[in-house]
Amino acid sequence: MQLNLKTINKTLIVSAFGEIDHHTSEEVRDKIDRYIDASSARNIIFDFTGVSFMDSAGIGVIIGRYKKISPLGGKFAVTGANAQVKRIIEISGILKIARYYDNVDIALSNM
Amino acid sequence: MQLNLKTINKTLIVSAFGEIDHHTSEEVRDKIDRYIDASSARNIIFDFTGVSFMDSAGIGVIIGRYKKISPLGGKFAVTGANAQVKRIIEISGILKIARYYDNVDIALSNM
Amino acid sequence: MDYENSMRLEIPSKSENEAFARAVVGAFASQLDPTVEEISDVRTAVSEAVTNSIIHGYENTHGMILIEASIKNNLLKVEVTDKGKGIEDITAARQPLFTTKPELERSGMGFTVMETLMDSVDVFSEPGKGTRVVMTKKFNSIA
Amino acid sequence: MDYENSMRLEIPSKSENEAFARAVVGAFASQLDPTVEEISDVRTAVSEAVTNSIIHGYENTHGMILIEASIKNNLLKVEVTDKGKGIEDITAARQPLFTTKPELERSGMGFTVMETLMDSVDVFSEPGKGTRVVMTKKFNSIA
Ligand SMILES: Nc1ncnc2c1ncn2[C@@H]1O[C@H](COP(=O)(O)OP(=O)(O)O)[C@@H](O)[C@H]1O
Ligand SMILES: Nc1ncnc2c1ncn2[C@@H]1O[C@H](COP(=O)(O)OP(=O)(O)O)[C@@H](O)[C@H]1O
Repeated sequence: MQLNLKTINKTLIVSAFGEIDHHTSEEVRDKIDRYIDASSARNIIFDFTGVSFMDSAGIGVIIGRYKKISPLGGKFAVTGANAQVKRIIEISGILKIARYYDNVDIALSNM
Repeated sequence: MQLNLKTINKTLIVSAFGEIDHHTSEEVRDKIDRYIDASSARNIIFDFTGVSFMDSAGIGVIIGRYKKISPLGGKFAVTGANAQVKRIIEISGILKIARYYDNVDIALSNM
Repeated sequence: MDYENSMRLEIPSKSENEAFARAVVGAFASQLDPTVEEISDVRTAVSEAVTNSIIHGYENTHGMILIEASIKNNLLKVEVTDKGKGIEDITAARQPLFTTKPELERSGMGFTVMETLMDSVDVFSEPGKGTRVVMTKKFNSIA
Repeated sequence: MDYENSMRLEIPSKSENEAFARAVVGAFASQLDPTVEEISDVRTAVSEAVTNSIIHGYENTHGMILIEASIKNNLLKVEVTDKGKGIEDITAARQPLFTTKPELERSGMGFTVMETLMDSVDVFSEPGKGTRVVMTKKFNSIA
């Protein structure tokens, strides 16, 4: 599971590559949490452009990070999901807590 | 199993697409034989550019067609094999009866 | 014309086999000449059921998972069976957001995902004995 | 660190399952972080063994084929078993160009292909009982 993490204007951009399931989610979670703890990021953008598959384990990761940053008033967005990932995002109801944008640039300008 | 068959200067060019195994080989064989019987082709070029996989069933098809045209003095060539197909061609000893060329144009100019 | 095929796969309950299991059932279902979406739906549902056997059924201990699939004309049936701890209250378990493993950040959406993506989902389970999830999906690509 | 995994697949002896069988073992072997060539070799060898069970073992009648694979560190073992007609003379059968089905345009190169692409090939067979082909291959991609 490859993960790119960077912060722009207090917004953490998480770009994942590959398949997110229970097996790979632990690593994703740990890497993001360590990065959040060490940085001054307030908002999170999950960029799924490089993700070919995600199941409900990915939902758990997203909700978990939401719970971590929302007490600090952070904003939350998801971007770049393919049809399969979008389906999971829709089913999960995550769009009640996060906005969906087509790409990171648009998401950033709405943070 | 998609198969394109055409004749140029009495040379039948067989271009196969997909995977050639026991399951698909029967169709390949039948289509080629019907074409040979109805045409004036003497030589055969097997073009594997579109073939992603072949096992020894494909060898059977090639040898069978060789037996069909060699009594009439026809020439025989194979072209465009990927690494996996080339391996099978080499193991089978088919290069004792057929020449290998990188592409159909070079093969045609040697017929 | 009637077309039938079947497969039966046994794998140990290792999390790296989640990807393998969905790849196998996806490859099996590809005989149905499916759309990309149909295959995605099946792969996702299988991933959920197999993951549940690993996390909830065997609670990350060692056990075997059986994945059976069969095709009859354009109907795919997939069964995922474990001999793990079983489910006390199946009706509660199937509720969206219900999870017994919040500490693992499970979202409780597994059954909901399966139900949304497949045409039918039946759950058979007995505490201490194990769980079987039977899912079907009709493929429209071939009539 | 010791790594182990295994799978056990049963499929009916239908020729359309040749492609499925090699896809499954290929997906299983992909855990070994293989090169394209290593995966091709395994897929091809599996295709040969499964095809033999279908054509020679069951002679195109209905039967079940068992495909077992296991990984131990960087060693892959694949076993293909049928309960078909069996082989009278295994040594003769393994000779290049030897085939009992020339009318089907079999080239007699199946075992030779398996032997060339895998590190070891063992054949166990009893006439009337069935055949088991056991193949191993060491993957170099992980040490
Ligand atoms: N194979 C299983 N064995 C035992 N319990 C299970 C199994 N599958 C599901 N469950 C139970 O049903 C609950 C809901 O499952 P699910 O909707 O997939 O959500 P999640 O996996 O996120 O908890 C699980 O938390 C668990 O208690
Ligand atoms: N599973 C099997 N059951 C019965 N006979 C087999 C089996 N596999 C191989 N054989 C015998 O061994 C011979 C050689 O096999 P092989 O080298 O694969 O060549 P081919 O399949 O082209 O005949 C076959 O022709 C057949 O007689």
